[in-house]
Amino acid sequence: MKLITAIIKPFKADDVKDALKSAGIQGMTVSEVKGFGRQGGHTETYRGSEYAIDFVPKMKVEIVVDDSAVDQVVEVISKSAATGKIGDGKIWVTDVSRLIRIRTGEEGSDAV
Amino acid sequence: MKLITAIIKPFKADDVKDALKSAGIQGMTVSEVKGFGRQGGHTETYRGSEYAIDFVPKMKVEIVVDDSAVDQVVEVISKSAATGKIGDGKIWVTDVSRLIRIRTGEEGSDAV
Amino acid sequence: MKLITAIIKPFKADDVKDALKSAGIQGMTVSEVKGFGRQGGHTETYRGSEYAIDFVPKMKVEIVVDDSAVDQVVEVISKSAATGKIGDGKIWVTDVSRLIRIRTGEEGSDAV
Amino acid sequence: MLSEATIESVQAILDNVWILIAAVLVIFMQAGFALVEAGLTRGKNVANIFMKNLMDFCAGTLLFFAVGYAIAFGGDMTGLGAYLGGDGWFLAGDGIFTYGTLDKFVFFTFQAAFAATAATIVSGAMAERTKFKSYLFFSAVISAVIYPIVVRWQWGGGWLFQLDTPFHDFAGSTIVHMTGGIAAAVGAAFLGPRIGRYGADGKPRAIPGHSVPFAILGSFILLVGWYGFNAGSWLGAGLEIGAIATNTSLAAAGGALAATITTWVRSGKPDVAMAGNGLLAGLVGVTAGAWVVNGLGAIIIGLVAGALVVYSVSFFDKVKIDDPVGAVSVHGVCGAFGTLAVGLFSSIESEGVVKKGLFYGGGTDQLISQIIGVVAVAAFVLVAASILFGVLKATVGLRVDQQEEIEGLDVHEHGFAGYSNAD
Amino acid sequence: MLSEATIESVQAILDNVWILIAAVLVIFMQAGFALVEAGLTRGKNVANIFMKNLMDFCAGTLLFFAVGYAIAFGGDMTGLGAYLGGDGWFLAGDGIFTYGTLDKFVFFTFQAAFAATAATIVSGAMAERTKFKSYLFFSAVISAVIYPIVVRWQWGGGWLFQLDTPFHDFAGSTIVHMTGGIAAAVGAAFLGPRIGRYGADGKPRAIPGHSVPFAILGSFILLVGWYGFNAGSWLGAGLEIGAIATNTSLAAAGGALAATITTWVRSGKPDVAMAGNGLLAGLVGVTAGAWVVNGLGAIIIGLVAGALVVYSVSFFDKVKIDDPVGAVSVHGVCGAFGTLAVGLFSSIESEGVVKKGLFYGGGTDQLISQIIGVVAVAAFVLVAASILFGVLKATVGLRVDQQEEIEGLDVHEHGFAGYSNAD
Amino acid sequence: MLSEATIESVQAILDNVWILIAAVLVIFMQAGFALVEAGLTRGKNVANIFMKNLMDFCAGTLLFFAVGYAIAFGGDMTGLGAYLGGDGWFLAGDGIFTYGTLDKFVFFTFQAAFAATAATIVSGAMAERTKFKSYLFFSAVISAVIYPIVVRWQWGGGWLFQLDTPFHDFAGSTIVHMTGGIAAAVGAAFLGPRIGRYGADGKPRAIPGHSVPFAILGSFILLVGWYGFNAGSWLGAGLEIGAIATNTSLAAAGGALAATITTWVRSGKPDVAMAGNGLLAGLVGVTAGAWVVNGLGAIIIGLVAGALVVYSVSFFDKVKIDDPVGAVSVHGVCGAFGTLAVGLFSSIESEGVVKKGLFYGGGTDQLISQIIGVVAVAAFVLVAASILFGVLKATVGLRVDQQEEIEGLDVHEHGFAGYSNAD
Ligand SMILES: Nc1ncnc2c1ncn2[C@@H]1O[C@H](COP(=O)(O)OP(=O)(O)O)[C@@H](O)[C@H]1O
Ligand SMILES: Nc1ncnc2c1ncn2[C@@H]1O[C@H](COP(=O)(O)OP(=O)(O)O)[C@@H](O)[C@H]1O
Ligand SMILES: Nc1ncnc2c1ncn2[C@@H]1O[C@H](COP(=O)(O)OP(=O)(O)O)[C@@H](O)[C@H]1O
Repeated sequence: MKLITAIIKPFKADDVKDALKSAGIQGMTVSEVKGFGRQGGHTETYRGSEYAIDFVPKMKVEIVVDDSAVDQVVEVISKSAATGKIGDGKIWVTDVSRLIRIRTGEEGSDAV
Repeated sequence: MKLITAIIKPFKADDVKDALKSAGIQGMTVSEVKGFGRQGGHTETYRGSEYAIDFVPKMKVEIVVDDSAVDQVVEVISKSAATGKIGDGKIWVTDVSRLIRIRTGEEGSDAV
Repeated sequence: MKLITAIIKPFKADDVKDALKSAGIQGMTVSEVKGFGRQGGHTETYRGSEYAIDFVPKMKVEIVVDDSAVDQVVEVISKSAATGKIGDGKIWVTDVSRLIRIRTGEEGSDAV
Repeated sequence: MLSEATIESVQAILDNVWILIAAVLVIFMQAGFALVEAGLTRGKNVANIFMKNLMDFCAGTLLFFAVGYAIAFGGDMTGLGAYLGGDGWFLAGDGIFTYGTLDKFVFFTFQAAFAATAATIVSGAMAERTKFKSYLFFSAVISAVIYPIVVRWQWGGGWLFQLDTPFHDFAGSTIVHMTGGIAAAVGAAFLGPRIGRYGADGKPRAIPGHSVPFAILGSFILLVGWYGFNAGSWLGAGLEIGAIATNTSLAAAGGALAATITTWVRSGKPDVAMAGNGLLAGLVGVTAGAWVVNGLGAIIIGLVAGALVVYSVSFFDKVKIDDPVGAVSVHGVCGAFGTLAVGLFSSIESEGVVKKGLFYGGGTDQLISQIIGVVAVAAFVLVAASILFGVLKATVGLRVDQQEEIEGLDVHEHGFAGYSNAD
Repeated sequence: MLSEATIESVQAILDNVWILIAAVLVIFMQAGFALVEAGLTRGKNVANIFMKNLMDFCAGTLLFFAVGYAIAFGGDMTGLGAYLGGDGWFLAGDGIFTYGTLDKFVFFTFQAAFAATAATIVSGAMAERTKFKSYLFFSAVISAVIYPIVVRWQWGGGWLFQLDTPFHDFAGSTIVHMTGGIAAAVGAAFLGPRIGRYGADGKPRAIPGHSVPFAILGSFILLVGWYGFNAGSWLGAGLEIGAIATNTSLAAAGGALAATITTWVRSGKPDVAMAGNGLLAGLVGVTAGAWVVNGLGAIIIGLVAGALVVYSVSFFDKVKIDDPVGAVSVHGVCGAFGTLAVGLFSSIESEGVVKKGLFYGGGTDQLISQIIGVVAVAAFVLVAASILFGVLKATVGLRVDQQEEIEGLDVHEHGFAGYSNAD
Repeated sequence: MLSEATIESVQAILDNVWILIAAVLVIFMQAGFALVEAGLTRGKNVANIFMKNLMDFCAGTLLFFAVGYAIAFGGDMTGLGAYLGGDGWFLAGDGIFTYGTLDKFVFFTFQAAFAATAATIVSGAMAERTKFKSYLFFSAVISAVIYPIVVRWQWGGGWLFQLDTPFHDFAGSTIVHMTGGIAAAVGAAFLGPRIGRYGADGKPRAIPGHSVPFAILGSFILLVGWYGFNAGSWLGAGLEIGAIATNTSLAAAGGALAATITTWVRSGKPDVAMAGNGLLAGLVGVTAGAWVVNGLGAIIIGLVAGALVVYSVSFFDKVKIDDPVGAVSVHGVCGAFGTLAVGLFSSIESEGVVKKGLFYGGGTDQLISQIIGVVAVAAFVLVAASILFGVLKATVGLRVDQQEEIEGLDVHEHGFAGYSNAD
């Protein structure tokens, strides 16, 4: 099994979710994160003093899938999250040695 | 070493923490996440218009442990997080090639 | 490629970011997490009743890098995040089988 | 001073003290409007919203002082004067108009607070997507020119006051609230809905406000201010303020209750934000008749307004006029309704001021005058606001660009976020 | 109007203006109660809490208008009339009772605001677990029947007023606050503690409120409103309001200070939320004697109340009456204390109104009457509230189900969250 | 009471009612100060900030009652009495001083609210790093001794009042605001800047406040309270309050507008938090001349103060006096400016009270007296505050330790966080 982690633009979250849904993905976990990268941040002025906001809000999407599904899921996310503008984000894939569904104790593919 | 990641119901967080504590786990990292899955969300009505809340609040628990401890920890989490109702969550395990304790620079098991 | 995950003290976040920047790291993702560990929490008194705060605020830093860069990055984080006091945090490293830049579809090192 | 005190001088001072206090209560309403608007919108625009309300007070005060007061109350009421005043710029000259025993500055303070209110009402409907610069310009024009002209027509002794049966709008359901509400509708229409407000299917999608506590706290503050708004509109200290205040309470309570029940029945759950709108709807509704209706009338007006606002909000959602706080429904629709209701529920006959309503044996005279007033003001504001927003859209532009709307007006218009969790 | 003005008419208008302003200040307290309750509870229930307070105002206004006023003040005071009024339903008829020079509508507006307060007090103790429907029903009954009956007994000229040495409760430490506080205790007891409020060991576990700023802002607003509550209870405009206001300030300050010091000594740190409770405790405490005690008495009452509330909160925690905001301690316990304190600290002798207290050479007459009043009201409210809550529990049910309590009342009772960070 | 009513008695009661209401408005300002300070600072210190403001009210009330009033107004004004009063401790004795027709308790309530204000101003500048204990001590001393002495010099009939051309400070630009502002500067200087306020390069780094809505809501509340502050300073009910209120509105509007434009021009965007400061700057500026300037003068004073505050904030940033809320600039700098402006813009000549200003043909007499007053008060407060803070720093210590400052004062000073998202 593989864990696919994607960092995307927050306002794209709904599109990505919908795309994954229609691609048959039945589960995912998302969280709010902050990103630092080429996109850069911006400087704000507060009461006359400047301060730099280096981190931009991003959304992190985590999906555990069967090895067979990885390419398709990566594909789907890339498409649905892309705006073509800098800062679209990254997707990375890591190995998962075990997956358990807490409710049933099922393991592996059955637990997805 | 392994990284055990669990997605659980927020109101179960304390139970899981206590169970892990008494199982001898000395450290963990938790964060608030949102989950999408079989449990499904709900629709809310605001000023006459409906809107769907697809994501339900979940808690993410991350624990790095020695390979030897994995089964026990998974066991403990499964037990303490289970309600038997849909949405109890997942546990997945990934390989950790290195673990360092920042304060001391200790590595591997000593760093846990 | 490798994913380096570091749990650090929040008020050290800026130092770590700056250190990584000057070490040539061009991207990272951070998020607010809560940590449980040796550092322990504290008990607060609210309206006469006590309650234990077991979790302390921490910052999670995630960086995907080429295998070659791992040691240096770990080094940099350890240095910049250390206060010598208990609770400085952990760093762990996991394998990444694929990394994609959404905007361009670039893979691997080019995507960093 | 005491040495030469007379019964009349003491009464006069009492009149002035009371109206000044009422004015302060109305000024407090600015905070209420800001909170309601902020509560029903998203956190990324909260600073912009408070800024707009702050500027409404500034523009309302300075411009109503400079020109608004003169347009509304200055000069004689004949000829063009029936439509437009023109004396007492900058409140200069002691000969300028003031009401009864009121010191001109007390009367001004009270009236200026009303002017700021009219402007602020619009802010809510245009929230989360309007360029600050354009809003500022609009706010200035409405409190300097548009609102004062409407005031002139009745409170300023103009043509609506000069009708055989004068148009009766005691505290401004039409003159203040509907004026603001119509301008709000025009503004929202010119702007178009917020990004994401309507699904691909064209169905409205809710954009929940970021803080119900702000919205209801603001509603409570508006309720408190409204006692100054209505009872202060007696423009003096008299026993009548008791009945006016009671009517205000009853209509407000009726409005909140009706909105609660209506949403409960419609969607299965009592909607808190709507209950707040209902409270305001009841208040707007009773504002025109606060003095002339009796307790029963006030309750009925409140109940109807409270139910009306719920359906009205859904209606404007359907026709794609995106009004984040329901300003058009609360102030526009219920303002018109409340004004017409005077023609039905007026229980007082007062020579040259107001006749009894249809339900109290007064026939249709008052109702007809009410219709004339509502239609005339609505038409004027519709035209004036359309021209104003049209010009703004064609020149400075009304709406912020897409990225700014998505990331929030606070950072882009004002340089930093309204909420920060910086360490 | 000016033409026929007399010294008496001006004084009468002044009386009415002042009491109307005082009424507005008391109405403002609704916002304060909502903020304190919301601040000391969790964010997932914040909308429900504001909704309850809004409904308290609605019920208080409409039902006190319909029946409450008649029960409290209507008809003659002999026979059954000493316990229950029955004239002036809907404030109809001009012959109905009003106080002194006050227009009946002004007197009503002031009294209705008090009725809403009594209901609102209960809301806090029942927070975070009560079915909205049941709360609504309860709120209606207390402001329509229970509270008016208590008012009847003293302010309405009933049997407590008819005692040889009349029971003295100037602005309502017992009549308003203890009434609310006792009902609050009954409600909390019937409901049982919130999930997680007590550990497996049975020890109380704190459930921290989500916003201290809300809690203290609310306390400030209550302080402001309290000047209307106490000084307005003179029910006219006189120089006496100065001393009443000063006593109010001193007791409030003493209460906050004592609570601060007490928590500081007890737990090593000055507890902010408790300091806010202390402020209110001092205010509740001095409400009964606001007119009859002197500055020193007010300070002592405030200090004692402020310390008392800290221990009282811990006591109710121990006996497992889960009162999230401390309403039982602040209003119930300190209300009773403040009323009894009149029997000790009264420094005024006024024929047929009040005697000097024990510490001022007045003997025990007043103290005894105070005890009678406190016990009688406490007993009545205890019984009435128990029946009411008993019936509700047996029928509609008082408490939401477990899942709802865990996920929050906002989403389940009202359809959406009180806070949203939706984009 | 009515029976023996006379025109004078009614007027006297009217005076007292008005001033009591004004006092309540000023007390409400405490909530405004708390909100502004909290909004412009970080969430981890929010409970501490509300606690400080609550304690300011307690200390201000109790200590001004015990000693402050006597120092400010007691005893005769000759000899040492021109600098320090000493009669009427605890307001005891009926012979003690009060103003005109005011009941001593009404006068006290009004004055005590002012004393609390002076203390509260300092809180903002010392926010986020001051030990609660030390703050408490400071707050007690300023409202018990330092502020009353300053009051004595003018309002108490002391030497500044006895100048041939009396120093004129109608409602306290210098006596209240500059006194607070100077003490604030001293406190901030003794404390040193917050951790992270200045970069390694020594350049100021912004520490954004956690809630703009709090900051502006607080500013609105301060605006509302200011009408009591200024118009109440007439210390009676008269027609003059109208012009005073109008000047207050105009200066406030001018101040907010000028600050908005200034920041807009300087940094390309209209700064919301600064606009709020500008509103207050205009209010502080017009406080001294609220009665003697005309509308034009009020607008100019407001505009200048609004621009001044922006540059002043940057100046204090540069000299490393870290004032999180701009209290030194708003109250200190604009307080001094507003006081001097009386010497320029006074348009009224009143024997033994005030002369016309330089721009109104009154020559330099008034201006010179204004300079004397500002310099004398500034010098006195500078010395007194330096001694006080010096002693505190050397003994209890002024500043919390580093870890506490980083983790927040709420948890360390008060035992729990101001915001909690506990389930
Ligand atoms: N090496 C990295 N490790 C982890 N996250 C990264 C890394 N580089 C970028 N990111 C994440 O991806 C986001 C987008 O990257 P950025 O370089 O800004 O634009 P792009 O995705 O177009 O290259 C960043 O905000 C950050 O959250
Ligand atoms: N494939 C997945 N990858 C990552 N997280 C998942 C995945 N499937 C489910 N989850 C997480 O687990 C939670 C529970 O899953 P769900 O399907 O709702 O119920 P159950 O755990 O009983 O199968 C989800 O809310 C989501 O956070
Ligand atoms: N086994 C673990 N797995 C995941 N995170 C851990 C683990 N142990 C500690 N942590 C994280 O590291 C933080 C610091 O650890 P702690 O034991 O408190 O101090 P130290 O880092 O000095 O050993 C914890 O707050 C927690 O967030």
